[in-house]
Parts: sequence; C-alpha cells; structure tokens
Amino acid sequence: MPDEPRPTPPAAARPVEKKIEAPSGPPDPPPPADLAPPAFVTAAQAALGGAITQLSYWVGDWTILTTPARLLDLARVLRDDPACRFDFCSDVTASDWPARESRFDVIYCLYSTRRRHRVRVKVRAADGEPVPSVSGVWPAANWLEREVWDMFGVNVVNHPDRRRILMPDDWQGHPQRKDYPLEGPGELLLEDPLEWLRLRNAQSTAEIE
Amino acid sequence: MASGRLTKAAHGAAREGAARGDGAPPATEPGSGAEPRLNMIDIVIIPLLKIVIVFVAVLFGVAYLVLLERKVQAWVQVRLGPMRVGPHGVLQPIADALKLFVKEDITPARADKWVYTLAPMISLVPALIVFAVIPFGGTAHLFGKTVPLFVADVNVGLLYIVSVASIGVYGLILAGYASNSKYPLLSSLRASAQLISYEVAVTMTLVSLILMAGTLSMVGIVEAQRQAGLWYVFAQPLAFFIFLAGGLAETNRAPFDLPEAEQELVGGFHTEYSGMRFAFFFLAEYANMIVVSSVATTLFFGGWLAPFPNVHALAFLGLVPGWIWFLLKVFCFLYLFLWIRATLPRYRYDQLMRLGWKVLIPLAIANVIVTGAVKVLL
Amino acid sequence: MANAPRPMFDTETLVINMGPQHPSTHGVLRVVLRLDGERVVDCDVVIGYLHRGIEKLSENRDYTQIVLLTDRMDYVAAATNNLGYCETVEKLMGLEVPRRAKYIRTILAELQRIASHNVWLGTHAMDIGAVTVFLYNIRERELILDLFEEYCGARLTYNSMRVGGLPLDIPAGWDRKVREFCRIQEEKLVDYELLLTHNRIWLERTRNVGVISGPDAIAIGLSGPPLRGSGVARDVRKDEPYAAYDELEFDVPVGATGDTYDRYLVRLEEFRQSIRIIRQALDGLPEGPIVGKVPRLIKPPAGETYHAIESPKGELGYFIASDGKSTSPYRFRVRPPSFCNLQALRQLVRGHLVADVVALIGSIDVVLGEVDR
Amino acid sequence: MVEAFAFYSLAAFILGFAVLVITARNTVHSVLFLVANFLFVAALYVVLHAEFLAVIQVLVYAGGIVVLYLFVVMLVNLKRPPEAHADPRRRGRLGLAVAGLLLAQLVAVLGYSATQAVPAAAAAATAPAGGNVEAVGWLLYTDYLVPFEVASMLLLVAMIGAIILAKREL
Repeated sequence: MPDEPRPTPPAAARPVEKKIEAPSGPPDPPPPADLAPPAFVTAAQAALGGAITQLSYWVGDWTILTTPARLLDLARVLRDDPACRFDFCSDVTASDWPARESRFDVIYCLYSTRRRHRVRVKVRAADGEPVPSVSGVWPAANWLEREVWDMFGVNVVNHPDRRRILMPDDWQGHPQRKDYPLEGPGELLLEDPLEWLRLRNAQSTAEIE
Repeated sequence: MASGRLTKAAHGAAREGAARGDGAPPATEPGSGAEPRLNMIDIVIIPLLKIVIVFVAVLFGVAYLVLLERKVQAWVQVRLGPMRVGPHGVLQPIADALKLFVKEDITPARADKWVYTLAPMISLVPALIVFAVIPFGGTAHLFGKTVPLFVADVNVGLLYIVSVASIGVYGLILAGYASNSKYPLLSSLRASAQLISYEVAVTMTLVSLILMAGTLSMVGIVEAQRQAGLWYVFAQPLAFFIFLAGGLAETNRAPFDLPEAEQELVGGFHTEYSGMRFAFFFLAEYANMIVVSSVATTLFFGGWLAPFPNVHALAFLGLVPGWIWFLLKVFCFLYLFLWIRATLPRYRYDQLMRLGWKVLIPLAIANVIVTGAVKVLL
Repeated sequence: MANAPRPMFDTETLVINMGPQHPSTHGVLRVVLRLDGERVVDCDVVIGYLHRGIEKLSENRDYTQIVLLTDRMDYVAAATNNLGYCETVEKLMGLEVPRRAKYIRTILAELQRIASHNVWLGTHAMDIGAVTVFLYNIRERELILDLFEEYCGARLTYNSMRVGGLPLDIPAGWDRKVREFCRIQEEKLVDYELLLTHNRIWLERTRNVGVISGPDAIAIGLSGPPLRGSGVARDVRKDEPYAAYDELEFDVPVGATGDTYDRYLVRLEEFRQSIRIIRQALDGLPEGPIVGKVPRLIKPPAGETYHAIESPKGELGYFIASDGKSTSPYRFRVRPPSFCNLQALRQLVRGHLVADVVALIGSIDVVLGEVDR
Repeated sequence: MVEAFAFYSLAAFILGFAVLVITARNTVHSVLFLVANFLFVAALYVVLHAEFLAVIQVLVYAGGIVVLYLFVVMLVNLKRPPEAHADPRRRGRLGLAVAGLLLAQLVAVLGYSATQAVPAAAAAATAPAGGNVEAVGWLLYTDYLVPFEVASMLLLVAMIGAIILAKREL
C-alpha cells in the first residue's frame, strides 16, 4: 500500500478501473513447424480431431484448445486413451480477458501419473456461457471448479455442488474478474459515512463535468 | 505433617482414643467410640480436626499437584514450566486460585441454570468425602495420646469409596447436559459411558482384593497385608494393572482423557464453565487422582507400611513414620500419572470401550475366579 | 446404510461445527460434521476464512514484489513457495539460473520441508494426544528458523529467492551449521519414532484410519505425502525435476495401505531423505554466481505457463499469464496443494469417529494460509 | 428417639423427592430427584445399621442405573410430543389399574408381615456385629437362593434383550 496522507479520498470514489490497454487474450502460439506433437496430442487428434480447435506450444507446455460443447468428450479421451492417461487433474483455473468476446479462458492442467506428461486444456467461454463440469471425469475438479465459479463467475454447469468456496455465500460479484473494483469503500465509510458520501458525490459530479 | 498438627491439637487429653489399627476390623464407626464413657474431645473435636486437616491438606495437595503436573510435563518436554510467580513458580497455584476466584462466572444464556450450578459441586463433593475412609497412617502416639490417622474406618470402606466415586459421574454428565452446547454434550456422553464401563472393571479387581484380605475395611486391608508380610501388588499383579488402567480411565487422565479431549471436544464437559465453577471441576479431577493413588497405595502397596519389614539390614526404614511412607507411595503414583500423560497419545472412544469391555473386564473376572479358586484350595 | 432395515429407534443426527475456532483445525478451517453418535455420517468443509486475495493482489504487483506475497501462503514453508514462483517466472522468461543458486535453493527448500514436517508431526501428534512430540518438533524447527535467520534475516516469511537466482549467498560457516543441524535432526528422529512408531495407542489411532487407495487418491487430486502414502510413487522432484534435484540422489518413500499411519511413515522417511539431499547438496555445492542474467525490469513475453514443484504439502503449482506489456502478471494463479488435499477430507472422514477427524485433518497436513490464499 | 427422628425426617425427604420425581416438568430434573431419593434411601439404610446395603444402594442405583437413565433421557428428543400414548383416557385407565395393583400388593405385604414374626436370619442381617456383608451373603445363598437366581436370570434375559434391541445388524 502506498503511504498516503490521512485525508484520503474514499476509494470507491476513484475510477473503478485504471485505463490500461486491455489485451485481447493470450497469444496461444502454435507449435513450431519442426516440432512433432507428442503422442498424446496425436492420439487425442485421432480420436477426436474435430474437438480440438487449436494447438499451442509455449516454453515447453502443450495446450489444447477446445470448445465448451466438446470439453467433456475431450476430457474422457484424455483420461482414458492409452496414449494419454491424464488421470490427475492438477488444476482448474480461469483467466479473464474482458476485451474479448468470449472473455474467459477456463484452463485445465492435467498430468498423467503413469506416463508422466502434462498438458493444458483450454476452453473459451463468454460470460454466462455454460461450461460443463469435469468433476465427473476428475473428482479433483470439484473444488477447483467451485473456485472458478466463485472467483470468475464462469457458469460451470452440471456441477454436483456449485457453491461459493472462498468468498462468503452471500457475496456479490466475482473478485477475480478484471472489472472488479480493486479497493472497497475504505475505512472512511465506517468512520464517517456522511463525509464519505459527500466526497463520493463530489467525485461523480467532477467526472460528469 | 498431618499427624504432628493433629496430636498437638489433642495435647492435654489423657485418654486413649479409639485405636483401630490393631487387627480385627472394627464394627462401628469411630465416632461412636468403643468405650462406654465418651468425652467431647474424642467424639467431636478430634474427628472435626481430622476432617479439617484432611480437607485442607487435600486442597493444598491438589493445588500443588497442578503445579507438579505442569513442572513434570515441562521437564519431559524440555521446557521450564511456570517460573514467574515465586522462585521456580512455587506460588503459581496461589496465583491460579486467585485468578479463578475473581474471574467472571459465566452461565450460558440457554443453560439449565440450576443443574449448571449444581454440576461442579456434584463433581467435587464426592471427590473430597472419599478421603474420609482413606487411612493415611496407622496410629500416631504423641503427647500420651494415640490417634488413628484416618477420619473414619467404615466396615465397608472399599465399597464406600467405589460408591461415592460413582456419584462423581453425575457432575460430568450434568455439566455436559446443562451447558446446552454440543461439545459438552458429546463429552458427557463419553464420560458416562467411560466411567460406568471402567467402574465395572475396577470393582472387579477390588473383589479379588477383598477375597485376599477378607475384609472391606481399608484399614483391615492394610493390616491384612502386614500380617501376610506381602504387599498385594505381588500377589495380585494382574489386578493391579487393571486397577491402574481403570484408575486412569476413571479420573479422565491420559491416555483415557476422552471426556475432556481438548483437541477433539475443545474442553469437553467444562467448555462453557469459567471461574470458580471451572476450578471446582479442576479440583475434582486432581482430587480424584489423589484418591486413586491413595487407594492403589492402600490396596496394593501396603498403605502406610514400611517396605522390607523382613530384611534386618533395612529395619531402619521402619523408623520413618507410616504417613510419610504413605505420602511417598502416593507421590510415586501421582508422578506415574503425570509421566503417562506426557508420554502417551490418546485412545479413541471405541478403542477405549473395546479395551474396557473386551480386555479389562474379562481379565478382572478371570482374576476373581482364579483368586477364589486358589483361596478355596489353599 | 441406505438400504439397511430401519432401526427400531428413531435416531437423529447431530450437526456440529468444528471450527473455525477449534484447537485442532490448524487455523481457521471449519468442518461441519453430521454425526450419528460419535460417527461421522457426512461432513462439509468450509474454507475461505483466511482468504486475502493473494492471486488478485499479485496481478497488481511487480514480479519482484510477488515473491513476498508467496511467503504468506504456506507460511510454515515460505521458501518453497518462493522457489515455485521464481522458477515459474524463470520458465516464462527462459532465464538460466546458475548452478550454485540452484543448489542453495534446493538446500533451502529441503530445510523448509523438514521444518514443515516438524510442524506437521508436532501438530498431528498433539491432535492425537501426544503433546510431548509437539514440543520436541518445535525445538528442532527452531534450529531451522535460526538457520534461515542467519541466511536472510527473517524467521518465518523469508522473501529468500529472486527471479533468476538468490538475493544472498550463504554466510560463512553456514554450511557447517546446516550439517550440524542434520546430525541433530537425525538423532531426534529416533526420539520421535520411539515415542510414536511402535506405540500401541498410536498404531491403533492411525492404522486403518482414513484409508484411500492409490487410484482414488489420484482421482480426488491428492498429491505429496498423502498420495505417496497410498502407494503412488509420484514426486515432482523425481518426475519433473527442478532446481538441482536431477543431480541429487534420493528415494521416494511410498506407503502400502494408504491409511494415516502410512502417511505418517512416509513423512518420517521424507525427513531422512531431505537430510540426505541437504548433505549431498552441501557436498557438491558449486562455486559461482548466485544470480543469472536477469533484465533490470522483469517483463516476461506474452504467454502462459504452468510450473509445479513438490512442496512439503504436495504439488505446488503456479500458473502465470503475462500480457507482455506490463510488469505485473496478467493472471497469477496458485495451485495450492493443501486446498486440493483438503478436498479429500470429506471422503476420508466418512464413517469414522470425531476423534479420527482431527487425526485426518492432521494427516492431510493443511495450512489454511495456503488453502484460502 | 434419635433414630425415630432420623427415620421420619429421612422418610419425609424420600417421599418429597418421590413426589418431585413425578411432578418435575424437565425429565432430567426428574432423574436428578430420583438420584436424591435413592441417596436418602441409602441414608435410611445407614440409620438401620445396614451399611452394606446403603453402599450398594448408592453404587448400583444412584451411581449405575440412574446414570444410564440420564444417558437415555439426554439422548431422547423430549421436545416431540409422545405419539403412542396420545389418548389421555387410555393412559388414565392404565395408570389407575397399575396403582390399584400396587396398592393391593402393599396391603398384602403389610398384612403378611403383621401376622408373621421377623425371621431370625433377617434379624441377623441387620445386626451390626461382624459386619453385615457376611450376613447378607449368607442369606442370599441359603434361604433366598432361588429368588436370587431367578432374579439374576431375569436380568440376564433383560440384558440380552437390550443388546438385541440396540444392535442394528446382527
């Protein structure tokens, strides 16, 4: 926290978001032409070629992009295909690219304890677009998907127990979205609500002008 | 300590009191006296004094037992224990007592107030009145007066202890119930099941002891050991171990401290208690420890008898007053209790029940049968 | 239970809140237990009481500033968190770390593993009632804290690594002290084992408690010692070597039945393996710089990566997305091992007793700072 | 004189607590009054010089059986109204019948004991000399052997029944 002098303007009065040039998504660079995709990628392509919308390779990590509709099929293939055997769901997370039309990337980090290889599966989803839950394929995804729902509001459907996990049950909003305010009303709201209100109004009139 | 003050108080009274350490179990309570003519000193003052002294000594002992426990545990755990109040923390119990006295006494809003208040007392009173029948020594001869070093020698002394101790369970159960809280409730369920189960095993071991001694009087049992020239721990080792395990369980000590398992049930039955009421539970627990140690000493280690009476080279041991031997033996037991607590993990509820019902009780019954058979055959 | 004949008496289940203020939930974990007598019918794990939004915070901090945020996650193994984060950024930037830095990092991480396991063993034993073991372990952990204090001046949150290397070289004579610590710890391990390993009560309390099979453990996402306790020889240090682990020899202990006792044995053996790694690393400690060629401004090219290391709790993964323009990560995500392991608690405690719940929480070894972030 | 006074005051307490047992609204309080009742009965035994009986009364009834009552009472949900005995008339009739039976029994016992002299052995049981443990034991295993064995049989049956009732799957 920067050391600011005591009479701080109320935080909510500040513009909610700093003006940054919003990136429109991760580059997801395709693999170099001279790099042969590993066996699990070819196997998945062979089994379910249509489901894979894009392949990406970056600093040694393979990423398979797919659509929410085909996610479950791909997940089952990745788990069960003898060349893949991704039995361990390391992580499910998301990232928010508000500038993009389907703003969320839902990312599944998979690992195979038998073949000892990793892959990432990535799904692009718009706000409210249903993303099927993979907790039927990997039970480990249960809590991780709850967190994705809690933090991003990605509409995970068919989840056995979709509740908030880190935030309180009655929380409004999804904190990890990029448009979520970074600071709350601050202490002034509690100490002197009228002053807070006055400052906020002053701020908003200043913005209109 | 007790005997000195006792006899000093009795100084000037020339008549011999009801000396009862001499073999045959007495038929009546000491208060009524064996002689036709009674005087006030014998029937009122001496018993009263004894009661007061025992009461004070027990409370004092309990307070310092707490300190001892903290110290012993600290030493085992490479710590120092209380060091701030007095040199090496010797005044810590007093500070604790003061703190508990002045602390706010909280009653939960939805508690059953009467029962909530009653429970600590129900817990403490039996623990204290048990001391009435525990013989701290044989007799003391000082200032021309012979005074038996016990408050009362009831002819069913052993059963008296067991039955009074069984009342103490109510304190735990009622505390758990009256707090109107879930952890105490669970704890009181554990407590009642545990104490009742282990009471059976302990009582069974006592039966084999009674078979050996042929009397239910505590004094009579010590006398029987003196006459046999054998402490019963050597005649009844199995009974001793069952008694020890049962005693640990009945006093809620580790590894059987389930009713107050802090890590599981927060504080157990006394979770909601504070101030003096909490102190009552605390006192009761430690007083019970002293009771169990005293009973074990009396039943298995010859009470106030000196060790090695038959080894001439060690005859000087007999010069030490009996009550010192008694206190020493009790101390050893208490130390053992503390040592066990510092060493062992805690049993689980079902394992505790299994141990009680499937191991200790059958063993105790077998022990009774074998003892009876040997007794009949010999 | 479902199709069992209806019992003759109506029984009701008791719902009990274990935590967030409870002596053995290791912080602010709340477990809502549904009990039938003392038997756990079901449970719901409620977390989030320690949620500080470290992921969100990190998206508004410089890459260098984030190192000290990672300290605040698994605060009993802060250096391990530093290591995982720094390696992830290095991977994203394609930075090469000097060998000496790698070795020192390995030593720090392994010391941290021992410290973390000390805390685990102490609290786990204390939950089961063996309080003495706790104090013994804290005594040894104190020595590690001293070592860290001498290395970087802090005792708990070290901020002990930097992207591309280390802030400090080891002080003179430090390696000797580490060796001395290893000797002491090895001796004291025998003490712990004497108190617990063959103790009948300990065996009864831990054997066949919370059994989980290897495939189940993988499916539910267990990692680290709980997974190895179930007989799966998965260790990120072996499978995807990082730091200097590919140059050092060590074994990966695995359990047989997957119960609490096996998890206990696995961690005890990890103490020994960690000591072994530290000794080798000290023996082979190369000379050289401790920082690689790091640009003044850490600004990784646009891209994403996930990198995992073996923390004392399990697989600690970092997912970092960079937009290539900012000096803060666009997306910073931690895969907290405690969080994923805690998920298995519900499965583990069903059908066990209340007393086993605390044993199992201890056996999973959660740090709530990491679960909630 | 002293003994008579002790007897009547104890008897008053016993009766008083007995009334409280059935009038107390809270079942746990009711059980507690029952404990107090048993303790006073034990005191009455002491007055009658039957220390053994007194101690056993405390040990078995106050310390053992009532603890189990309490156990059950605490576990049973008392807030729910009893459904099985909802018909008040039926309850009343049954109660009257039981009370009548009890009264008849008491009258019979009183009448019988008024006509019969106290058996010598029973007198010996209350005699203080030699401790009454032996006397009680002697009587139990000679004159009253059959009732004693029948009672123990009954208890065994009850115990097995309770286990079968409580055990969910055999």
